[in-house]
Amino acid sequence: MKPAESSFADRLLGRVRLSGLLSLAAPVVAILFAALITSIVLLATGAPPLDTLAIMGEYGVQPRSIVLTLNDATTFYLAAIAVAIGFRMNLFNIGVDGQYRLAALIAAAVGGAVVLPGPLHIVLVILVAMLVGAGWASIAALLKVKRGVSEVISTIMLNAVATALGSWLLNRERLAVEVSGSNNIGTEPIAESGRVPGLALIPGTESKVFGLIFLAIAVGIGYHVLLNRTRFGFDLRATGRSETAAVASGVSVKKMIVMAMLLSGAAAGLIGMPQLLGASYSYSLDFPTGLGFTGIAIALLGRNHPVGIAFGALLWAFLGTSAGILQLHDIAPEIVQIMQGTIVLSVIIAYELVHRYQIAAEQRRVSKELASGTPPQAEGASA
Amino acid sequence: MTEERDTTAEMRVEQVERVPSKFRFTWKVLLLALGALVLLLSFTRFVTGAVDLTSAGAINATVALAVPIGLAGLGGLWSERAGVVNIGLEGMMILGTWGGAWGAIQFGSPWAGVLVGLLGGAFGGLLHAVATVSFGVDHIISGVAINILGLGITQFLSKVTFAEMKGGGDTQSPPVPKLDPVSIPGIGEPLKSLEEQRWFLLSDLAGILRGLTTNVSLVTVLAILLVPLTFYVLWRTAFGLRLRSCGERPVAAESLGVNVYTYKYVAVVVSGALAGLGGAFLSLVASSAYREGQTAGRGFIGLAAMIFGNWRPGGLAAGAGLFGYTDALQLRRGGESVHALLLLVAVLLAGVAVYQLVKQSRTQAAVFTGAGAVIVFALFALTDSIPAQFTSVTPHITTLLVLSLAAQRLRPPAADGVPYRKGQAK
Amino acid sequence: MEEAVISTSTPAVELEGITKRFPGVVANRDISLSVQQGHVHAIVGENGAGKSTLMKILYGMQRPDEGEIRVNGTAVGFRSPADAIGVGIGMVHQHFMLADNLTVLENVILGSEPRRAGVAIDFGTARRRIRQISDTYGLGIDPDAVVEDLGVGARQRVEILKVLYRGARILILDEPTAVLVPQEVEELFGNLRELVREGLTIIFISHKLDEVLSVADAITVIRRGTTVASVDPGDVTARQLAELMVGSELPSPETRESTVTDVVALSVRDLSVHSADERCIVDGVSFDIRKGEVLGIAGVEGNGQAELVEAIMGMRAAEGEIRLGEEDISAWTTLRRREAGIGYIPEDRHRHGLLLEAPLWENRILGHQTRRPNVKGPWIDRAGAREDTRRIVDQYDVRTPGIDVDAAALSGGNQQKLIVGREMSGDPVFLIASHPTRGVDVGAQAAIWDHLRAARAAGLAVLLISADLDELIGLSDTLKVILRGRIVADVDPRDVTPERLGSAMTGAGEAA
Amino acid sequence: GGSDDSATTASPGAGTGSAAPAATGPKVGLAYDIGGRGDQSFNDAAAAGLDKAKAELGLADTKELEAGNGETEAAKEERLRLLAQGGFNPIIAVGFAYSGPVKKVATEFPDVKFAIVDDEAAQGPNISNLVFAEHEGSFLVGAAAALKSEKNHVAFVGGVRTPLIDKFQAGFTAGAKAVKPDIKVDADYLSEPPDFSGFNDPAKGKTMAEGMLDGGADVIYHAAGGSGGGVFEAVKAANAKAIGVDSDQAKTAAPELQSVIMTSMIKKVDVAVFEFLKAAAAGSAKAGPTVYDLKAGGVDYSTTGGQVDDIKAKLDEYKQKISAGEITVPAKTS
Ligand SMILES: Nc1ncnc2c1ncn2[C@@H]1O[C@H](COP(=O)(O)OP(=O)(O)OP(=O)(O)O)[C@@H](O)[C@H]1O
Ligand SMILES: Nc1ncnc2c1ncn2[C@@H]1O[C@H](COP(=O)(O)OP(=O)(O)OP(=O)(O)O)[C@@H](O)[C@H]1O
Ligand SMILES: [Mg+2]
Ligand SMILES: [Mg+2]
Repeated sequence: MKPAESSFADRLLGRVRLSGLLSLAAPVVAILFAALITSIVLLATGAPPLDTLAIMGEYGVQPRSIVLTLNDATTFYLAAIAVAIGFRMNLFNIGVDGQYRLAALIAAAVGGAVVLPGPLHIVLVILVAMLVGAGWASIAALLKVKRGVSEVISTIMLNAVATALGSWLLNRERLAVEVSGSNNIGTEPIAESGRVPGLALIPGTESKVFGLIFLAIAVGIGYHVLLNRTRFGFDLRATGRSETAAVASGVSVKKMIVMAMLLSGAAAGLIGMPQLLGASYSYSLDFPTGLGFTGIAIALLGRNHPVGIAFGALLWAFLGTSAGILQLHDIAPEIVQIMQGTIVLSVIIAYELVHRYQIAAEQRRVSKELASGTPPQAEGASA
Repeated sequence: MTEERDTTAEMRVEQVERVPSKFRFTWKVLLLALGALVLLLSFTRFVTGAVDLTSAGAINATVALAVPIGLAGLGGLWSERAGVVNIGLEGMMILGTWGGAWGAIQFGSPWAGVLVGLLGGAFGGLLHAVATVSFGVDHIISGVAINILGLGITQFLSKVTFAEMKGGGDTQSPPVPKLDPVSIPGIGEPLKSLEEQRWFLLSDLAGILRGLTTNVSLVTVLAILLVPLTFYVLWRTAFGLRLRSCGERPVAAESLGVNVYTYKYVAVVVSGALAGLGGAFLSLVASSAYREGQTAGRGFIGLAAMIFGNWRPGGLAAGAGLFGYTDALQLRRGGESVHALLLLVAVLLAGVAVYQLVKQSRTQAAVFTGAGAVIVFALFALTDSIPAQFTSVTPHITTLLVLSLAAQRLRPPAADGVPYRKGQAK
Repeated sequence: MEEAVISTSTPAVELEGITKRFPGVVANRDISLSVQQGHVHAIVGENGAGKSTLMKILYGMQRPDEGEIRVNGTAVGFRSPADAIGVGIGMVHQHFMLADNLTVLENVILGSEPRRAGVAIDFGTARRRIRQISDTYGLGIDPDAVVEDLGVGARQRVEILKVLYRGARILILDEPTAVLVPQEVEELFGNLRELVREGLTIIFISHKLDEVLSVADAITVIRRGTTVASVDPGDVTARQLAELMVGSELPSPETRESTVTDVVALSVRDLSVHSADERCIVDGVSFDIRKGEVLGIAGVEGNGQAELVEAIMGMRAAEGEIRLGEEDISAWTTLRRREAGIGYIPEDRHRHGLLLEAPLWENRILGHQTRRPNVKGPWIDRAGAREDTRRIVDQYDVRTPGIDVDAAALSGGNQQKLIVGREMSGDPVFLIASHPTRGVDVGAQAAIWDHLRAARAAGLAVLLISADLDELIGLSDTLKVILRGRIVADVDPRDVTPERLGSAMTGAGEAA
Repeated sequence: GGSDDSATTASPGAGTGSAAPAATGPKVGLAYDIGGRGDQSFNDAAAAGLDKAKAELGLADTKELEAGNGETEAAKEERLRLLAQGGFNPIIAVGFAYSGPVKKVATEFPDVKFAIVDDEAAQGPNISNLVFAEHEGSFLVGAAAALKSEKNHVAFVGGVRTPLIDKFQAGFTAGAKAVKPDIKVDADYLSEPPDFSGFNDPAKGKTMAEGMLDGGADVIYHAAGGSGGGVFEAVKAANAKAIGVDSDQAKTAAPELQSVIMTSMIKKVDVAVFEFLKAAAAGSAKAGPTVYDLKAGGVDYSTTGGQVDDIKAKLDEYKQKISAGEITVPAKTS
């Protein structure tokens, strides 16, 4: 029998039931710790830590920065959800990166090639992106269920293949059009009808929040409902928790692998949409890259929980945005990356420490009850 | 319905049975396989005229490209054999590239660079060990964090070191002192003339031999020696047995008085050091300066090579070699060589199809594989070259192809990635 | 045991005032125990009484919160098992402590490797010593076998070999017989007697009280973490011992009147299962189970029982025909079979029965995720599932603080009761019960038997597989013996003894 | 849209520090693409132009900001905005990726002068486009390669397959073929976009160059940024010849490699930047494209080391013909 490594997977999957103040303690401790490490690095290079953090904070709350943060967070959120769907089933989809790039490219080309009435045009582009993302992910899924190829390897390899395919497609003879005088190359810009107007949500700036922020919110809700309220989600989580038990309960694991991978890929397809339909309108060489990997970090930071991921995405985006101001003050913006890495590590360490503290507290409680003569419970009655 | 039931059942067989293949990989089998491979390459080279398939240059480049991947893979092997998943190899490798260049410049010696690179990677490993072993943090989270940190730290350090040096900048170091490559004396020239005869098999052998014996860096030799050394240490020593037992069943090790934490720590730090060495190789041997982004995902590829090699040193060396070889071919004369590889793949697929039909009586599989062979052959016959964009992914596609052909019997250490805490045994 | 060595003055092991707390539970409370040299000292107690914890403390794997340990008269403070091994203590754990992927040799020498030049393992010496010990005690162990390929009996012997290899003088055996058939148990006891004759001291834990009585020189009873009695095996009966343990009567698995009807619920014809390497694991098995009938399958573990069950559940590819009532279900998915009314109490509850990291109410859904009250259409019906989980907890006496705790937090017995309750609530027409009471204490065992009997009386057809031959004989209406994947004998449970059944299972004797 | 008044005071003594004491000139902002100062490529060239301006024009203040990996256009816009709000004027954006952002931000700050390097798609009354005829310069070094090749076989290593690098390849091939129509020209790229690692992977540059050398090429031209170092190493080991790019690499490359660089295709980003700053300081910055082609001296070949002295006449003749429009160099390979 395998020893029951009980609560740990819990903590990984973000299902820790930390109570009351303690649940707040973990992230606060973590952020303080990350700030401490960052301060040490800053001090070592002669930059005043408090001032630096103050600069970042001050800049971060300006209306325009808030818009930037929200927009980046929208994209990050979708990326993290795409990754998290796989994680919940113990599928490590490193291929989100390739999936969204290919999806954005093809969706952009389709969007640029047609003109449809407003909402229809947008829906078409988004559908194409989801289909392409899911289609690309399905290769890894099929390789896994048919040939037993680990999705870790296959998605790493498929990312590279997606790059090659994208490069081949993004060519004048195929999906790309030339912009005269530009050294860039991209797809035909999507017509007005296919664009999603920004929202003037934040007062005090002209910058607009991506209209598709609502798509991200909807995806988050959908993710939550699908996983926690549906049979399908139950099967998916069951498979993630114990494949053998899932099989015995009648779940077809292969089907679940394919479904989860397809869903993850479809969600990956959405990653590029806010940018494409809300800002770039065309997929070109400077379309943002590497979001799949950012998604992994944020999914882990948010412990695969839709709300946790939202916080993770906002924090990540905030740090990224405020990196911009640091350069203006001659502080190396790389410090932000060090901060991000430290936060990921320390958040999870803090959770662990808080958890251990709880156990110790529980133990003390039992001892005390014992001393005061309360009859002990025979069965393990830990709450 | 029937279909679905079948697949579920198959899945179970794969999951539950996990029969250790009784097929033993002996020296004889290995040599036979290598011989067959050379013969096949030689045949393909002879038919297509793609001389680079077995040229000394390609083999030499193969080794150079395979070494950093292999070292990262070895790093992964050490760590995962002790039960700690190491997705932070890329970050540790990045620390190695920076450390390699900085050490070499600072102390004026490439060997000092190798050492500092090693230490840089080991530092990343230590961080990973602290997080995963002492704090019980999930291995993947920690690994991801280390990848981010590795990049951030080196960027930052470059800014405060290399940027100040002449010829350096924020994103690159000045040129580093180099190690001169070595050759086995006296055999290069004769082999070269033999190779140039373009005789079937003989010239190919000469090319391969020359590629392996001339113009090789001592660090490369060291890296290659690390493969058998790793095997020896992990499979033939008491230390190695204990280390592996921590990856298979840590509670069993604990119950016999093995200090699991210590072994995990050692394994993960060594893992980082090996990845760091791979990084140092990149900045010191494969090129002559540190550049930001120099690792270009090799840490991940190393991880893939390790899985490919079934968590064994020989297998991972084969994986790294395959990747290095195909990468060398596509980089050197992509259009021609990769096109020739199509023929090789067609022959290989046909062989597999025959094997499936005759030895395994899997008619359906054989038909599929056979059809694949025909398609690849048609592709070979009907085209002159591969679109340039696609040659760059030859190694990746080859890896996928090999993995999907080889019946999957991959078996990670049983407790790989499972957090362990002392005294939790039931 | 008659020929017990007369104890010398100092006890081999003395535990005094040992207390150990876990979060929410006091596993050991002020336990004292004295074990004489050369004795087989049995420790008995309900599940969760704290036996294993006490032994782990003695072996240095857990540190006591309070109390003192003396070995051969000297006080010791173990920081790790290495210290305990150092003073000659060896332990065979309740759950196997073996790495499946490693060879027997590697598992045995781990931590005490013979070396050449201080580094390299001296495989030759190791192999020789293992063979030698194996031969001396008749363990029949091949040092180069991979543990994964071994059956449970062989694994148990490897565990003992591990201890002997380290030259232990004090052996702790935590439920070593739980997975063994009578013949294997007999062999093991033979080995133990051999060891005692050589002056070793053995501490032995078991739930099988007749075994305890037959092998022990002294018995200590633990209840709820404290020692409640120390008795002489000559002075008590199994029944009295059980009462000491739980304060209740020893239940019996016997089924009196037959409820067998003549309606066939499940019919299996020529069922064969092949392994990946083409070996035939289940070989042309045929049988019928009627409504109200319990069909028992007896067999040494690893003779195809597990595969047979998995084939019937549709978890494993198989040839042959399986009919449930009128329907041929051979091609159905596991899910469809379950929906058609097959219940499944799996042999390994942790692997196949539970999501350990999910709350009880989600575990209630498992295997029934297409049926009311768990779901409404594609939606999970949380309220319904929770409500029904409460019902199961009440009805099946699952001892738990609530239905929101993770299944992992329950003791094994309570986990098993939850599974039984769940599988019974799908209104099954046919139930597979694989080792339904394995590792479960006497109280829970009786409850599970009662449930099985009640369901049988209500017309349920049951396929029962168990290593506990008393249970098998007592509950079954019909008994079949499986050997190397084939049904080799039909046995009448009314006039067979465990011993005769045991020899039929090993292929040694001919049963009725 | 704001203007100079919302300026937050930039910290004094900023970074590289303004050398000229006469802090009377303008405050200049420079926004780099990924890599930034010290990339020994075109970012560095822009930095050199800025440094020269600092020394000669007495700039009040300078600020250099750098792009992050895989960032969005919005981030680039914000960078430009921060500079504009900080009172920097003029502002130079280095790299075509700034095309959209410059266009957008320039309309928000009509009083600020912007320049963008390598792009003429972003046009506006306050935008100067500093573009180069890389293909013309590449033509010259292509011709030089053909003239120097003994095996009638030359090669081109591109960093990443983008339209910009394609321009280099097109010019190089045309130049070589102009000299010897039957010459063999190999060309390949190290990575495919959006994987830009091809600009930073000397190990792969070396391997590719070795393959080309083994295949018979004896002169190799690279447009592969940081991977070029690997190309030079391979060329040195094979005793062949290399051609540098962007700056005079016979001066900037690692000392032991300088000797293999027979010439470099110089793209005078520094000159363009300096000239723009000078004009801006004088209030005469011209909006719209300024094409730095051969005729304008914006691209050229270098003669450091004297290895092309013997063919200089021939090359200058081509230069002459291109400048006069007698030869039109293709800017694309296909
Ligand atoms: N590592 C642990 N952490 C928390 N509680 C534990 C731990 N180990 C045991 N316990 C608790 O201590 C009590 C005693 O457990 P122990 O394993 O000693 O029982 P046992 O007498 O061996 O039972 P069984 O007969 O089932 O093996 C149990 O109630 C269990 O809940
Ligand atoms: N690693 C652990 N972490 C926390 N609690 C644990 C752990 N291991 C065991 N426990 C506790 O042990 C109990 C379950 O363990 P176990 O199954 O050994 O108990 P048991 O009493 O021996 O059960 P059974 O009687 O069925 O054998 C629970 O009360 C659980 O809280
Ligand atoms: Mg137990
Ligand atoms: Mg126990």
